[in-house]
Amino acid sequence: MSTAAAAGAVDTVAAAAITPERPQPFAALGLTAGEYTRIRTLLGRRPTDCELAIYSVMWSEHCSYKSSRAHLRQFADKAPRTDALLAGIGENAGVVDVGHGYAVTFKIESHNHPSYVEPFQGAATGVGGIVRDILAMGARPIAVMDALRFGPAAAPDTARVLPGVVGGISFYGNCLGLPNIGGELAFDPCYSGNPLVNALCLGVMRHEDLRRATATGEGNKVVLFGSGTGPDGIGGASVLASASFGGGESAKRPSVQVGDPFMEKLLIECCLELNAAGLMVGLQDLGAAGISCATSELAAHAGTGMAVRLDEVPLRDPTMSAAEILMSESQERMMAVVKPGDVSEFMAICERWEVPATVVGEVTGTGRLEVSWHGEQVVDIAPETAADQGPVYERPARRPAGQDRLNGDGPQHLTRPATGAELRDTLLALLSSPELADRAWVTEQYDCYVRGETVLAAPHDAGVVRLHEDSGLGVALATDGNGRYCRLDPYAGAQLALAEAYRNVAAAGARPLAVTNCLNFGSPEDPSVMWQFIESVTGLADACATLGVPVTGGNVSFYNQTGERAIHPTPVVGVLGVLADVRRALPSRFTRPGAALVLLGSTAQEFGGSAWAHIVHGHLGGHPPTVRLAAERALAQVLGSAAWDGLLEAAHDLSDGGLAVALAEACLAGGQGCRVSLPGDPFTLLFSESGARMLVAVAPGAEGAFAALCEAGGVPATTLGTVGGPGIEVTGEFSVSLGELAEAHREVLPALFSG
Amino acid sequence: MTEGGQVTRIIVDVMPKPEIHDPQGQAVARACQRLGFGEVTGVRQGKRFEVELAGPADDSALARVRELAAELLANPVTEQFTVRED
Amino acid sequence: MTEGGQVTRIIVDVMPKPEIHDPQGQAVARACQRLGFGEVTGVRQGKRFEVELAGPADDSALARVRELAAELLANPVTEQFTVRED
Amino acid sequence: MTARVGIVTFPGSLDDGDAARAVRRAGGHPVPLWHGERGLAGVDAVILPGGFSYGDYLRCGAIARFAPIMADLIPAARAGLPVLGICNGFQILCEAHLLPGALTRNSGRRFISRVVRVRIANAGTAWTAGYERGQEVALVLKSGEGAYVAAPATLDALESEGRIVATYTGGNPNGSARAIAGICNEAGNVVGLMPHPEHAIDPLTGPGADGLAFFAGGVRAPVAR
Ligand SMILES: Nc1ncnc2c1ncn2[C@@H]1O[C@H](COP(=O)(O)OP(=O)(O)O)[C@@H](O)[C@H]1O
Ligand SMILES: [Mg+2]
Repeated sequence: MSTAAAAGAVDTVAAAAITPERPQPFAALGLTAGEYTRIRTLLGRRPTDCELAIYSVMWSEHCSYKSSRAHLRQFADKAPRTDALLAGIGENAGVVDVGHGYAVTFKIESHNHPSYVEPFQGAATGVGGIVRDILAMGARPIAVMDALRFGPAAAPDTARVLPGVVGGISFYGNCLGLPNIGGELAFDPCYSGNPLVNALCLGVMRHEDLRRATATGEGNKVVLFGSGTGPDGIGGASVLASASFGGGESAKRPSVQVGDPFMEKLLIECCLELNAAGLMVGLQDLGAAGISCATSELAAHAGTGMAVRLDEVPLRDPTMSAAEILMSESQERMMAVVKPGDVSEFMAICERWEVPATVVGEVTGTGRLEVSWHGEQVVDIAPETAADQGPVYERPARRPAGQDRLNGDGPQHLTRPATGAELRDTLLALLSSPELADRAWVTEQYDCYVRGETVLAAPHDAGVVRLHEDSGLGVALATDGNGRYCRLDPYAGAQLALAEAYRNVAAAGARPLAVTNCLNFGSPEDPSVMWQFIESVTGLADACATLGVPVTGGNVSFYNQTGERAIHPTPVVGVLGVLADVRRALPSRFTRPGAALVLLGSTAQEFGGSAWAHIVHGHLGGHPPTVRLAAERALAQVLGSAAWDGLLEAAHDLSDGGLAVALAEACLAGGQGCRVSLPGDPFTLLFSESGARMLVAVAPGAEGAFAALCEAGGVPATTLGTVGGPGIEVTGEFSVSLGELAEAHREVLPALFSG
Repeated sequence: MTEGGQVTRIIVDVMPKPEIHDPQGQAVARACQRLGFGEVTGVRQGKRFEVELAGPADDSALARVRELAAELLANPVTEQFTVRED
Repeated sequence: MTEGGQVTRIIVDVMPKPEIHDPQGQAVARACQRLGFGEVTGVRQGKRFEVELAGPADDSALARVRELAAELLANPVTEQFTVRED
Repeated sequence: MTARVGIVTFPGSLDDGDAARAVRRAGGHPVPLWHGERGLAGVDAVILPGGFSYGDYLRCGAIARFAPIMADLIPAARAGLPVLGICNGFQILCEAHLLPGALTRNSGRRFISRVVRVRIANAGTAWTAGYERGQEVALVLKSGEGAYVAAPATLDALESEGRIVATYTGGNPNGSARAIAGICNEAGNVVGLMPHPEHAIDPLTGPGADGLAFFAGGVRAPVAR
């Protein structure tokens, strides 16, 4: 390595002090003139190249939440009071007490843009990143989920992107030994060129294992461990190189990051063993902004300083500059703070797991983040200025011009199926649309069995995993989001996303406890998008308060748009619930003939943004279904009691496609037909998407007790018929065999994507 | 494979681009070291396809296979390929 | 990668033995047909390794890599390999 | 006396915990074995569990085969120690030449995770003695490289010697030669199985409990054939 040359060319703190006029490529690094000036003011001089690199990544939208932070505060400000929250917003992931000395942590995060550029690696590294967030809390990652949205199913680009994304999630998650317990798959033209790839990870720990990202204790060592640092994800830094050295010096930089799930698996086991041995004072994952982020956040959280020798960082590419090392987003790395006396034991455990580990610096009492490069000082900043004092913008927001017209164009003029035969055709059309077709083509690529704790996974409403074998303690998780509802009304749409995820968790018999969210939106510089964003955040925060479930963490993804066209506002909401005994969890399929079928909740004519309007008529307009949070809460309480008392055999929530689709799904999954009669307008009962509804199969003999429970809980219950028979028979309207339903449902995704 | 007629065999080598992280090659290199092949300083692992075509081995056959490689056999974002006659 | 000294690059091609059924190659061949490459009559898919060695590219280097290929890089039950200088 | 069943953890092993649980449920005593150590701790049988040892880089099982513990396991297996390789373990046994043939990419070229029905074709091995010949069981298949291949002569020999232990029924999910889901060595003490019996030991977390008898089999004293 040409040490002298590298050191000679580097921009030092001393040099910066005496060359205030040197032009710096702040704009190419994504900083505004105002932000650049602010950096100069904070430092009292111009930044060095390395400092500029740090601020540019730490103050990016992605890391600083500069457009969203002012609004995200509502999640904390309006959060319902709860004793269950051991760590909340602001940590790598929120931590929730679930009893028996266990706590769980979970978070959802986006990897949208990288997954469009290179679907396989983009999605794979998305899983890797969120798993490290969970690991950084001291938890063992125990399950993953994925919420996916693509352009039209038949579009050539979807054929490129979808199989790659699913393959990447499968590759990375399976190789880590994390069961995939659920997720989402949606198609809409608005996601062409902007697929949404949101990955969720769930972790579990004993209370005492909780770790925080903090660098306390002067003299403690800073250890970087995991993969080597390479020139990944440093597009911006090459600007610095060419500005400093007149170009031509920097080697070709990769356009994508490649994940190494094997290293991540070793990193997980290694971290858990280090944590169990009590060898870590602080722990942080390296994600976006890499070493810049890890060092400045660790030091800022502790209010300490840190001295880092950048030339100690093991490199995959020796031509990397100091700024590039600071910005590199190389995967599968963690940073720990370790007492000097523990370093050798720490290293021994890393060696046993074949995880490279290097001491790169020390905690200091200076309150400064000081970075050196071959003996020269290249960074000297107050870490909190990078980590916590980024710009905060109140961006202008305006209700979009076409919003009233959109809301005025309701679905009431759409032609409705009138006869039994037409109702039957409508059901088949919905079931055989890519939007509602069987997801097995995707979910069969995911291992849901590994670890032996998965009680429910796809196609059930919620994923359920056991935490504790003796007691049966476990958790349920579901994610939901409906871009069409949010496009029509982002405030209500975000609440409906929460309501649906909450309902899915309740359908398993679990008690909903906490919320994570991934807010996928267009450009915050577009006032219409900003309006959608603020409406959604406000709606979600309000609904969380009403339902009594706090937001514990999440992620914002802006700039999901092609040119001027933004995606539908798409907040994806994950709800976590707890089950005292997973042996009482409810599946979503009908397996026992003779069970009574009961519809819970009440149905109104609600077709705005519905699957029927979208799939049959290609129509989007009007208003989404009414949000009924009190009814959701009552429903969840009834379900929880009924599951505990063993009154139910199955429960399936009603959402896209209404009762008709729910019936078909529950019948197909369990291999049983059903006979039902509809007390009212068949079309409305079958296809409306009113919320706060669920379909349940009552355990034979428990009908009376269940009816009493519903009555006491204020939940309307309508007996529709019974489970059993060769197909779905709707009295007086139509019947359709399971075979015909299965064929319509199951061949769709294989035919599209098995090429 | 084919009944009569001319058969041409074209080789397509697909390798990870040099600037792209290759954890697989690194793992193989580490395994070499452990097995006592200490002189191995690096390994990159790629794919090799032998494509059999009906018809003569002319420029148009090569061009077609190049098209095929770009579309199916290699991932243009992370891999590079070479096409040649066997 | 290495500090100074000579570096030799040796190529190891590993292919499934002809008598071994190659479902993967067949799947690629079918995909070719579907994509409109009807002239493709068969595909076999194997691996290509680029092995970097410290030291000169002499017979002993080739012999060592042949040993490495036989022991690690190829599975002698199902695969055959060739070793050559780059 | 409870049988002690060693379960080897390689870097990247994933189903070692599940295998241990299955052994316990079957009445045995699981003994963790570490890839980097020598010696088999005097166990009565060994399971090589599923997972992605060494990331499945190069070929599945190719790097794990050279782990230090294999230097003791290979001769012990040849001398009659009951060894069950599940999924990645099966791949390792093939790479170590304790079993013939190899496992290659699924014919559909995608990872498959699903419940499969498997017919027990040989109930005389150390691990399948708890089944009836011809019995059909539901297990979990989850693999990307599960297609069994071998030279035609090897396949003929496996068939004629009764060394095909299990075959897929009701469809061949991955393109395995002769629908092979599992095979054994000549002595019947070494069995490789692509589907996972350890994920079929409890209806709560799997398709049922059909897989449990594999572990009860290994837990019994090895049977001379
Ligand atoms: N939409 C959101 N809702 C709630 N919390 C959020 C949201 N977006 C980000 N956060 C919180 O802000 C903090 C920083 O987020 P992020 O940068 O994604 O974490 P990390 O630095 O671990 O990648 C985290 O605690 C995260 O949970
Ligand atoms: Mg983090």
